[in-house]
Amino acid sequence: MKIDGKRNVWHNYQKEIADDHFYYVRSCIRQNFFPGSEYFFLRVMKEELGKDVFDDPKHTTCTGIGYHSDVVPFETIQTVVARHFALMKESGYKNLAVSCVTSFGIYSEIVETWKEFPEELEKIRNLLRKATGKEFDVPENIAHTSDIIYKFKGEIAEKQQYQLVNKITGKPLQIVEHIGCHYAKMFPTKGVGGAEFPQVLAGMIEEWGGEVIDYPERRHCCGFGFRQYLVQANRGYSLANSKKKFESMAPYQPDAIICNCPGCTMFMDKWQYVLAETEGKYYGAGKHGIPVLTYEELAGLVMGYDPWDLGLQMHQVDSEPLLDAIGIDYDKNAKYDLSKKISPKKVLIKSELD
Amino acid sequence: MIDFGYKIAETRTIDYEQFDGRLLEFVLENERSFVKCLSCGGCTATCSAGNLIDFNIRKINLFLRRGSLEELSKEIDKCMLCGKCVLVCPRDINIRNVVMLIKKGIVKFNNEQISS
Amino acid sequence: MKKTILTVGGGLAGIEASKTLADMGYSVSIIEKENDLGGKVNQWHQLFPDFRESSDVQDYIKQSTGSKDIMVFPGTEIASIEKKDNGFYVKSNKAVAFDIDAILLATGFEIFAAERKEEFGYGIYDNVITSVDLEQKFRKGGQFYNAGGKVPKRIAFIHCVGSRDAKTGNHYCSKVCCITGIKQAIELAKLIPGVEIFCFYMDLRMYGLEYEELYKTAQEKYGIQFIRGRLSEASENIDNSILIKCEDTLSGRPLKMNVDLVVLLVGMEAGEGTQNAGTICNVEFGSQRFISCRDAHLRRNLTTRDGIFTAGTCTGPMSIPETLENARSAALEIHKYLSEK
Amino acid sequence: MNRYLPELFTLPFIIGTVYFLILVITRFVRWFLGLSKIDKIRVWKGLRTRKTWQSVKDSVREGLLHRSIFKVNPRLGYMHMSLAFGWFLLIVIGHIETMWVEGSVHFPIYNSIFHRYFYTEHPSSFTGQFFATLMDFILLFVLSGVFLAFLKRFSSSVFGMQRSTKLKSGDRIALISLWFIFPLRFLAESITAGYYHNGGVVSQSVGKLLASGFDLEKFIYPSWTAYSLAIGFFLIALPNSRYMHIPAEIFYIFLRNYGVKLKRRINSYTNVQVFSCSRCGICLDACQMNVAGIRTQSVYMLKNIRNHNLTDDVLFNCLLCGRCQQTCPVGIELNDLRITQRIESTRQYNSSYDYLREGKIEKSKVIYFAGCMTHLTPGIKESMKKIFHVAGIQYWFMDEEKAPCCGRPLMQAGQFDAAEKLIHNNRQKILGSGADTLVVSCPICYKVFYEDYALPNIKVVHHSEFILDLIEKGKIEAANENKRMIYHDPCELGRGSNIYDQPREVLRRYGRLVPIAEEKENSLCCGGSLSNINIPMEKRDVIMNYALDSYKEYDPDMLVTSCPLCKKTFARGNKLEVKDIAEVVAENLSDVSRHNDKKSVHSSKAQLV
Repeated sequence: MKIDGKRNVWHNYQKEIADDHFYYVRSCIRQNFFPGSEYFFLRVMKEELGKDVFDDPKHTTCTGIGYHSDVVPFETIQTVVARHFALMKESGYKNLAVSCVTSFGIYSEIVETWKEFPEELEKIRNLLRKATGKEFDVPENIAHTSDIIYKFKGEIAEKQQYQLVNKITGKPLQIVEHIGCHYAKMFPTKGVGGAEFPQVLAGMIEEWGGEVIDYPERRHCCGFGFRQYLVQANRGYSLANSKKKFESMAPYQPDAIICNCPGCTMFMDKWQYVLAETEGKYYGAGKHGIPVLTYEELAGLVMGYDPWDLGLQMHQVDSEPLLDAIGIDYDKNAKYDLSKKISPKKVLIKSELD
Repeated sequence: MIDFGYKIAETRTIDYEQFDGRLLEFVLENERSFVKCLSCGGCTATCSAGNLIDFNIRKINLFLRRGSLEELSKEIDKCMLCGKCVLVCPRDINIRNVVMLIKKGIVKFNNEQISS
Repeated sequence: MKKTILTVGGGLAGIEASKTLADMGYSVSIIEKENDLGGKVNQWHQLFPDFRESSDVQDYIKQSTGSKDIMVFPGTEIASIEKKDNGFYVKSNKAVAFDIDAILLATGFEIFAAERKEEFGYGIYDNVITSVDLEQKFRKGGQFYNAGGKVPKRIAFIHCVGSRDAKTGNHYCSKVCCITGIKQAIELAKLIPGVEIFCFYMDLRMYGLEYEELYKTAQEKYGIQFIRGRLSEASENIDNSILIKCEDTLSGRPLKMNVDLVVLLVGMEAGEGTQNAGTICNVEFGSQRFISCRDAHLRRNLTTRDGIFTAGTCTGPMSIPETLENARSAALEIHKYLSEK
Repeated sequence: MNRYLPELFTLPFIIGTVYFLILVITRFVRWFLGLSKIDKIRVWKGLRTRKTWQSVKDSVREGLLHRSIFKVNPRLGYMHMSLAFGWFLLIVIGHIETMWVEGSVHFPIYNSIFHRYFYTEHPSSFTGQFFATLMDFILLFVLSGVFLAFLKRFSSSVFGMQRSTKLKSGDRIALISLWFIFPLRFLAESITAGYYHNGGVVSQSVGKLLASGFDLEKFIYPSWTAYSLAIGFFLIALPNSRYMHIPAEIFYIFLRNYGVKLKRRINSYTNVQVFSCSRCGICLDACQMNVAGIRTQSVYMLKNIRNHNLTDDVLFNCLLCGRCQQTCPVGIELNDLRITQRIESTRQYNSSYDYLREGKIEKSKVIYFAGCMTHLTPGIKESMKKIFHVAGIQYWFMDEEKAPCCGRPLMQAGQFDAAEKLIHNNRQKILGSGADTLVVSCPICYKVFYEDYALPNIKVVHHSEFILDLIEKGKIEAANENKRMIYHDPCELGRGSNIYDQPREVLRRYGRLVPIAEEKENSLCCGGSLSNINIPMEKRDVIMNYALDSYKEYDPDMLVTSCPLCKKTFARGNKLEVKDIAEVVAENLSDVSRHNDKKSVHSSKAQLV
């Protein structure tokens, strides 16, 4: 592997990411399955980086899952998206921060469609006007939340409490990154680092001391595939895709899988359990799986947030082996303690101790 | 083991690393001309069996080269050995011998499997 | 007084045309942006379809430039051009200018930059190389190793890299890559006994005499295998070998295979040199960025501007013999033009 | 010395003879027992008929006189005859002489074999002199054969043969001892004659010559011992050598005359035939594959069968053109033997034609079956259509669109069971049509239709026969173009089906038929034969070019054949204009039929059932 070659590619795919004043749209899957990620993103953006992020209670799902499952027509989803843009206009924001790769794909696809087919844009303006009486502008900047974390990865590194380094061996952790199909495969120029050798997660991992594993099936889909998962009869296809990836990455003995897309996080995580239960196959050391984290959870860990505050107990695959490898100080018994209050950052505790 | 109501899908991908090349090797050792196949399909177009049913020498070549022995043995049985293919082949491949060798190879490797 | 011609580009076409013109009694100046004459042929090892040493052609070219009627200006490019009397006044990037009667553009081609096919991983994976790199490896000689210091057991050739590909903007066929691939595959098979070689192709275009025979020899004698399918993506395995994926289009199924070396058969592009020289000369270009012929059948060496001619691959992909023939025909066209003037 | 006790030196001979008799008789018995029940009954019933007498006659003619070899190669025939018949005479006349001397028939056999050793008095009577001299000359006759055999071994070109067969060790012992038997006998008799002043004219004069240089008494016993040893070795080696062909051939002649038939499996009758091969090598020269450098001829195949090392490469690399069978002096059924071996070799191969459907059947008196190959030579097909049309014959073109293969190519490859499935399908259709005539354009199909299809009341005709019939009945008119034509006999039609004259009869009406050496039974194979599974195309080309070059020497205007495969094969050679007989006929037909009034209509439209 020639890392310079990769850097050359990355160099060609750097996108413009807004600096401040984000209109934040939530992810259906993330807020349900990995709520800690959302909590972390908002907290870090606002409290640690001092950015203006507006979490608008009025916005809805983008209906991307329905769209990709052929139950929501294109006009409908365009109008839903147009409504979000209208809400954004109403609240005075021009930069969109999308927290889901599916949504990010949807927003990108629709904005590109409007560029290529202005008549479609006019049609949607009319539809939205008829339905809600609202007007909208196309956002000036659309960034995925990982783009934003990528942009501020240096600032995060400045506040870093833990390096992505194996505490015992002193070697960088070996981390698999998975960016999700809809992040850059549709529009390579819309992703940091492009579609073939994406940088968005790799950049974070390297910045925080880890090493990225470039395994053969790196590009492959996690297997969600919407219809493939949602129709039970098709679920075997979904599972087979994830398995293909696990088989391919297993020889590299990864310490963790970091995902860009909430859906991918879920499937990379939960299919490991299903594979263990149906085929008796474990891809991590011992009878463990490979811990699967979102990039926000990873950022939270390196910044010293409590793993259970980040919601790692919500994951199917135990994250403890990763926590131990990094050497994070955590309370084993607090994992499922519902009475536990969100703790302040470890760094604060540390400074108190000092 | 838990039954979740679905099973993992088998891959359609030809994994060349899993390739069982014994039969291919056997056929090519005894009828080298088969390496010259261009997949032009002339044989299939003229084939007496191919005009009655889906039977295809080109496909047989592929089954052989991708190690799909089960499909191959089903397929090869359809040949009537009439020899028209040999007359139209632009690369002068001795196709009838290929067919006979595949049949022979299947018997040979099946017998070996049984005895081992 | 002898009439003078300026040849832009000192590759095969430029030199052959200049030599022919000098033999006919003209005085020729060759400007070449590189320091050495000969162009791309200097990089080749053996030539298809007969495995003749490329040095034969290089020697032939060296002899050609010995004429006293040919002046060579290495490291020189054209900077501007003005119409002057019946001819042209051409300034170069150096302190030399030319007062000439006709211009011959022989600016040649550039090799497709394989990095542009990102998914093939050229420049990133150690064991993905181009056909040009392979020629250089052949020229170095010695035992053949891949980047991991291993004698390759299985090698894949990928046809049509940067040719016939809308994704790279090159819709045309580069003509010579198919036969080059087969030539190189045979060379490798000779060099590494027992190596398994696969050529992944879309169409095999064996357009020249003896080419089809060489293709057959590759199959029959060297056991080189051909899979109809275009490489979709290449990835690196933990042991540095390359996992390639394509569709085996004839069986209609995806296929994956680990290989120790991938050779990308890179095509020809109208390079920057052709773009610059052509733009300065104000000639027309075709949709594929090569210089347009005035008449694609009857006047292949004439550009859309009087007095400016072309020779060789600046008008489209050509093999070495075709380039030489095209250059000689350019010389005749120039002769005809200058005699009628 | 009791002359009824054997002398010690005769022991090798006695042991050899006994061993030989036991082995050969055992083998005969086992062969007989190995026959099928029906065949055994055939032999049993035949015993007391003229067939036995015929067999004796044939045995003398072939086993002793080697008439068939004589016909093909007189020098080779003489060699075989002098050895076999000469030796036979030595035994018979020697015995008569001993009977005469003894005046009795009761004496041990070795007395006559070693006659000169036991009866040392000078033959005074004229009869004695006569016997001695006669025996001398017979011995010389045999010796001339030995001499020739010796020459042949070292240079087969003496016999005008291209090559001789190769030997294995059992053969070598037998051959060497055979070479020695007669020279040693001559030496022993000469020494004895020299010492006792007896013997015939020749042995006595040689004996006298020897007596002048040596003390002959010392050599008498050793020389007779050597002679006895040579016979003993020969007889012991014989059953395990090629010379087993002598008894085997005689056994084969009897079985053949009694009507025993080859089955589709290896049994004792195939063994009898295999062992009957004398390895004379005549089949080697008959085989066209020589020109392509292929060494898989019948004699090698038979040797491989005997040695149990027959490979598929040898077995399947044969055109089954039948040229070897035509010339085999022993009359071994070489083609059928090879097919039997192919059946055994492919017995485990699978085949499945479940996809065959009954398909369309049309009612018609005449069926035309073009054959697979004919579809690649549309000229033949179109010519036949035109001939049918002009002759006003309604017919059903059975395989016009699609039909299974006739099955013969599978049979040639040994897969009879597979072929049976195709035959069944086609047969149903033929019978269903209610036809009385089946016209076939491809000789390969033709042979299987009449041999294996069991089509009662249906006349199977090759199109050349059919055309001749039409001409003779005046349904079509011939037009002589006066061109020089060579007719190429397709193997399956000529040697395979004995149709030599009908096509020639037809062609004589269209041009001048050039007589050639390579015609009828001696016709060449085009090289395209489907029976050869192994042969590479470039070797087929060598054979095809060899045939074409032979024909070109006669400088014909065109080469006419009556087989689509021959036509297609020769066309590839591109050296002569090649036409099928149907094309020659159709080209000379005017489309306006004399039978216009009858309105000939293609039955597929008119009589669809």
